[in-house]
Amino acid sequence: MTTPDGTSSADLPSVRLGEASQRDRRWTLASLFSWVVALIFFAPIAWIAMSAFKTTGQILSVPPLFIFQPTLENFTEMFQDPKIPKFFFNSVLLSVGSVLIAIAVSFLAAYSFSRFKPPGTDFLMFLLLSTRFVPAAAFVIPFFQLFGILNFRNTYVGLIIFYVMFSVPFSVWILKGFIDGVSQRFDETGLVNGASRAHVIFRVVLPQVKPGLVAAFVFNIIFVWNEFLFNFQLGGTDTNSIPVALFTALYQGGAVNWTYVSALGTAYVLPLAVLIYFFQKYLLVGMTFGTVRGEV
Amino acid sequence: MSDVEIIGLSKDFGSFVAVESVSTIFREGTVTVLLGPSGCGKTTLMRMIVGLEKPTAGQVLIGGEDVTRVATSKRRMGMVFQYPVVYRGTSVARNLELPLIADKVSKGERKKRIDEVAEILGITDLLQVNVDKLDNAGRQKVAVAREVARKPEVLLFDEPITNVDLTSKLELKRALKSVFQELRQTIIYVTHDQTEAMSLADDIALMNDGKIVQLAPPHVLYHEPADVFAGWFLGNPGMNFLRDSFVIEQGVLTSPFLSAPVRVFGDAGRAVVLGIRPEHIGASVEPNSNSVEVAVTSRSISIGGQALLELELDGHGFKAVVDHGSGKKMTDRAWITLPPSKIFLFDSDGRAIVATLSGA
Amino acid sequence: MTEAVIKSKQPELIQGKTGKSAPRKAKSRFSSNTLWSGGLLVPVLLFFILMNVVPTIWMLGLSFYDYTLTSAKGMEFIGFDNYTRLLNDGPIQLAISRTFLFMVLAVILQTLLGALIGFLFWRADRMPGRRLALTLLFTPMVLAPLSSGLFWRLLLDPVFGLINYFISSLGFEPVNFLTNPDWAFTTVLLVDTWMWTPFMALMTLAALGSVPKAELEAAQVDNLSMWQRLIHVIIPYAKFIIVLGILLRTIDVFKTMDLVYLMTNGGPGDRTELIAVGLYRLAFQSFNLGYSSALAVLLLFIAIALTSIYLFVLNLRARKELKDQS
Amino acid sequence: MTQQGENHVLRLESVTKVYGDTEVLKDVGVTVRAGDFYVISGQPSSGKSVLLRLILGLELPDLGSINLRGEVVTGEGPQRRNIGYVPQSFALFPNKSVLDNITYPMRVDKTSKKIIEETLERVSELLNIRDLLDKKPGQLSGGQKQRVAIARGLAKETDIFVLDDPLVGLDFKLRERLIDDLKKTRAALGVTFIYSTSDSLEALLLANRVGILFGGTIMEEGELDTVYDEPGNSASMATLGFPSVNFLDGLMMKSDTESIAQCPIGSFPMNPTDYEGPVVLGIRPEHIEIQSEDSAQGFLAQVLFTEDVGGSEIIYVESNNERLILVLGASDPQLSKVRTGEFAASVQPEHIVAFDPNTLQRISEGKESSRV
Repeated sequence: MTTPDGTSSADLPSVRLGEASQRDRRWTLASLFSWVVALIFFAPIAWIAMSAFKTTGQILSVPPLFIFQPTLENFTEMFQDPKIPKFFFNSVLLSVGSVLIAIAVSFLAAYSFSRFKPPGTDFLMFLLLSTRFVPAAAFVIPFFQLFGILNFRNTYVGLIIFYVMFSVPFSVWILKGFIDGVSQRFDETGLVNGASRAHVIFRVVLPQVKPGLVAAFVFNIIFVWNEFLFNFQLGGTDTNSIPVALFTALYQGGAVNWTYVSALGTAYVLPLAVLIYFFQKYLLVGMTFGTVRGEV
Repeated sequence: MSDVEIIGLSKDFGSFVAVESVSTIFREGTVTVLLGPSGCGKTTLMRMIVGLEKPTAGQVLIGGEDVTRVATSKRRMGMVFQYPVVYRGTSVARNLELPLIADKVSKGERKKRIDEVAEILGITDLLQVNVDKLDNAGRQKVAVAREVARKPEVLLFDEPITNVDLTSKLELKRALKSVFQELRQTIIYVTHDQTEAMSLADDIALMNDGKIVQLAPPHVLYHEPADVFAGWFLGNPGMNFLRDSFVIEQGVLTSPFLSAPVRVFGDAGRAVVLGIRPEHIGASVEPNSNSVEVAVTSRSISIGGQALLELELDGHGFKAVVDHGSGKKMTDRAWITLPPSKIFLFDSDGRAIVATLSGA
Repeated sequence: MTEAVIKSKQPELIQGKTGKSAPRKAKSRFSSNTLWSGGLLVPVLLFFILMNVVPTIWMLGLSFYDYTLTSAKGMEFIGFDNYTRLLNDGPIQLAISRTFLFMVLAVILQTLLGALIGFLFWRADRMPGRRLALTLLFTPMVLAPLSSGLFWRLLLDPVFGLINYFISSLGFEPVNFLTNPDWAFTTVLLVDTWMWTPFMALMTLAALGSVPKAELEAAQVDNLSMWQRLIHVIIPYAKFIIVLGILLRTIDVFKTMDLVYLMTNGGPGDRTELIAVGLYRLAFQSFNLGYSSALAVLLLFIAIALTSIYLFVLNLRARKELKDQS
Repeated sequence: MTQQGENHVLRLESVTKVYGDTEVLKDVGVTVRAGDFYVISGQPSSGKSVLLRLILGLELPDLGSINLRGEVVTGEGPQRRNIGYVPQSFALFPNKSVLDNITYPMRVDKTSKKIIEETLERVSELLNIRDLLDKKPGQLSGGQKQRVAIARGLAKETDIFVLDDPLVGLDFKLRERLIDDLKKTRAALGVTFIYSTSDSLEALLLANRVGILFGGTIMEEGELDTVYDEPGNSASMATLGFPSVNFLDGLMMKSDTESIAQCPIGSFPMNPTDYEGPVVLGIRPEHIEIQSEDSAQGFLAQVLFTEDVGGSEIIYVESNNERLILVLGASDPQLSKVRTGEFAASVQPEHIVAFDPNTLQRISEGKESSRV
């Protein structure tokens, strides 16, 4: 039997209808208001960023200056201080280092939780989540003493280990969610075709949860990047990160050095803003520990 | 007067053309089913009519009035979606009433209409039930009732029984059929299921590749397909197409499929494809005077226990449907007869050729 | 907008129950599965024990001692004395009730405002530069609370701060927001609201995104009023994610420390002393480790209770979704 | 293969699978011969998928044994069984191209490049997906995904393939075409297919042998024709047949010489049986005949609804408060009677099968009538 030529249309890919309307941008009253709201919420940060380009006198001027001659002096001065690159280096090292380890460890655990459901899975998941809901201050004391005993204070190893644990609960939750979303049929297809479990984990499942890995990565980076209390208490001059630098600036020599604060603050906020611009679709997953998914 | 007329209606999604310059009229008081495989553009066409999709080009007219730029909520159309949509957390009656309030229908009239439509759809007992408690079939009935009660000029149905479980499908189909018999509005119904289309439609608009291939009543579509696609799509299994299997010379068609030449009346010179429906092929265990011997390659059971035979002759594979008993006896050979009056001819583009065939 | 998804367990394959008790496994189970399932958990368990179990036990242990770093007395086991002391500690109880007040006000304010903003952005789904606008809106919530605190100290400065400039240009007296006892609490509340309203807006957007498109379209075809759409179409779907957002915010407010610590350090007096700030000051300004550990244990229990509520609601939703599918 | 006279490639004996305190499968026996198109036919959630998972080794049975190609593999994992697999709902790797998806089973097996290329060529030709090889699954339509999934399942150097309800949810016409493809493919490769479906027309069109899965057990197994013509129990008759079979509650009575079955549409002489009491009578839709005008026999039926399925018409009627289904050819002259909304119908006794309502087993059948 000859198949009629015309029937090929049954096989045309389904079109995602949403995409076409995405291109159809236009101004309405709602979009105007939305922009106003967005600008209002951003205004305080914009003001700090503006201040970063002012001299001390301009920052402290009464009334505040909206129009001024911008200067890069604050930044050049800031980076001449050898401590500043060190702070940045520490922030990057601690966040990237610990988050990478945390994600590796969490991915394995999340796979186990998702696929084998070992006894106690729910309880462990619950405990993990609850650790992130305890006020940080509650744990500072035991860590302070424990790190003293282990000689971990003011060492990269100690802080990285701490931040790994800090990042694990969130990563396990989000990755388990993503792995749950990958049908077990994929694992089974691999196994039936003779693949090993390791192959299934790393070659079949891992590539499919890349968005989850990215979400977990971005958000833990933000959390570690922002973490202050433990870095302040457990770290030292060798290992302090930018938030601690900002904090100490507050108490340097009596008065606050506002040019320093705004320049450092701006340099510190910029990566965060860029991250959420590029990873906006993971924002929801991130802010809810992976318990709510969807796009905005 | 609320015919729906579409003129040159098109819709592109990027480089993909979903609907390509379709013009037609859907008559008042007629159930027109848009039938076609998934991706043929039938749903997009319907969504443009109701205004949920903006056409790339073309116009939509209701009762002669151009509504292309009119908002959906102002078009006075009703639509039943594939996914049963009910308004949550409230009773069935309230569900039917909400759009009537929006349409500013008086209280007495609202009650009258709700009772009326509930009666037709057999949901009178459910009126006070919370919709959250209903299953998909029940919810879809509520959705149908809600749209019918609004008495819009045009009623649209987008595959309304697809998401209903198998056992309720029939009941819902029956309910729709009885509703359609009551209504005098313009009804447009989208489906990919030929059975649904054949059972519910006054007219079927068969779509393929973003175009309407043929618009005709079901039996016309079945008996006079406009092209190979129509012949294949209507029918279960679809029509057999035998390419390069015959010669027409001086009004006489000769073919290894026919024991004797047949006369062709009409302009059949361009014909290259011979079409015949599996159920029209006569097949028997024993040869007779006008049969042709063929090989049986496979046999299975089909609708109503009939035997579905896969046959072969001269390298052409084709199918025939015979009754269960005789089918079982045809294990490797069979003798077939093609009634000339049931043979269709198509040109190289697959278009049907108007010609009459008859035995010598 | 993609429909928001909450992960839920796949429905188990279920058959009619049989009365008979099951015969025990007559085979060697896939022992490799057990090995894998345990083995993959080892690293996480190691970290968990080292960094969670040990500190928690440590904390629990400390809470039974009278131990102040600055005193020469050393450690003394006092049983539950720290806990009985907590029961009578006026300032701590005040801090806890203040935290709850702060929690209620902040959550209400942020939910309402966030819902409004979320709805606005939802309506403006075709606004030009939407992604950039959302980035600007969301930036406050990804800042370290500490830096927000710092930034607001500059903005709220009574002399050269931008806010007081606006206030005085409107003809009012400048306010020393952070040190004025009448203003400090409200100020901290408002700054927290600035930080976290975007979060509730985000949740609202996700919640609205979870409303099936067909339902919204049906309401459009049926010409329902905006109010009817809200009640019968939007809220039935959106409510769960909003509730989750409210719960997350509640838990988070309970943790608030850095922001307040930096802006007011709990002052003036105790006007902004939330419990997490109080705990920190107890531990690192009075160095009363035993007593502060007892308070930490208390907060741990509150956190566990809140987590339970959160997961309970999450499960309700997952179960409801399963039911809807079937 | 080990024993003389048995050429089965797969045999399950008294297999039981328990989840928690639920016996999902109990005492299941399946025998598949080399070259079979073996269809496991059963209602949704009757345990079809679990049975296939046991065959594949993805689950291990709690009791019973599984013999594959003459070897006992009861406790072996899936890696050792060498079975091709087309899972339900595609499970195409979204990050891999169609080509990489199809060749995946062979690459895992470390098949030689030459064979990979040959197999790829063959399956992509068979399933008509040559043009799609460079695409990602996300760019394909449902029907194309289905074909790629089937191609991947077949691209394995083996003789047994398991297909788990691969056509579920597809458009009607698309299924028609894929059914042809599947039959053609199995025949061309000369391999064994084990296939599950809950669609009875699909089972009828594909199978040469069927296993009827009902209530967690295989109620009957055999050649398609045999099971269709002589169903051994009501589950078999219900599962195989489109439109679905009519079941009527009846009463079997016995006199010295004969048995009589009574039901709302009449009394029928049955082949002698010792059974007396309630029975379920099964009548296939094609066996209810529309009477010619003058016949006094039969029962009156009111037409509720008719469906044109293309070439045949399904007629739903009501008679004595019983709903019945009939089927007629679209060109049957009796259709004119259907259009009037009411007609007299009858059933020849030999087309009636009586089942025990409790055990579901066949008790007896109607007597061959001496009709002219």
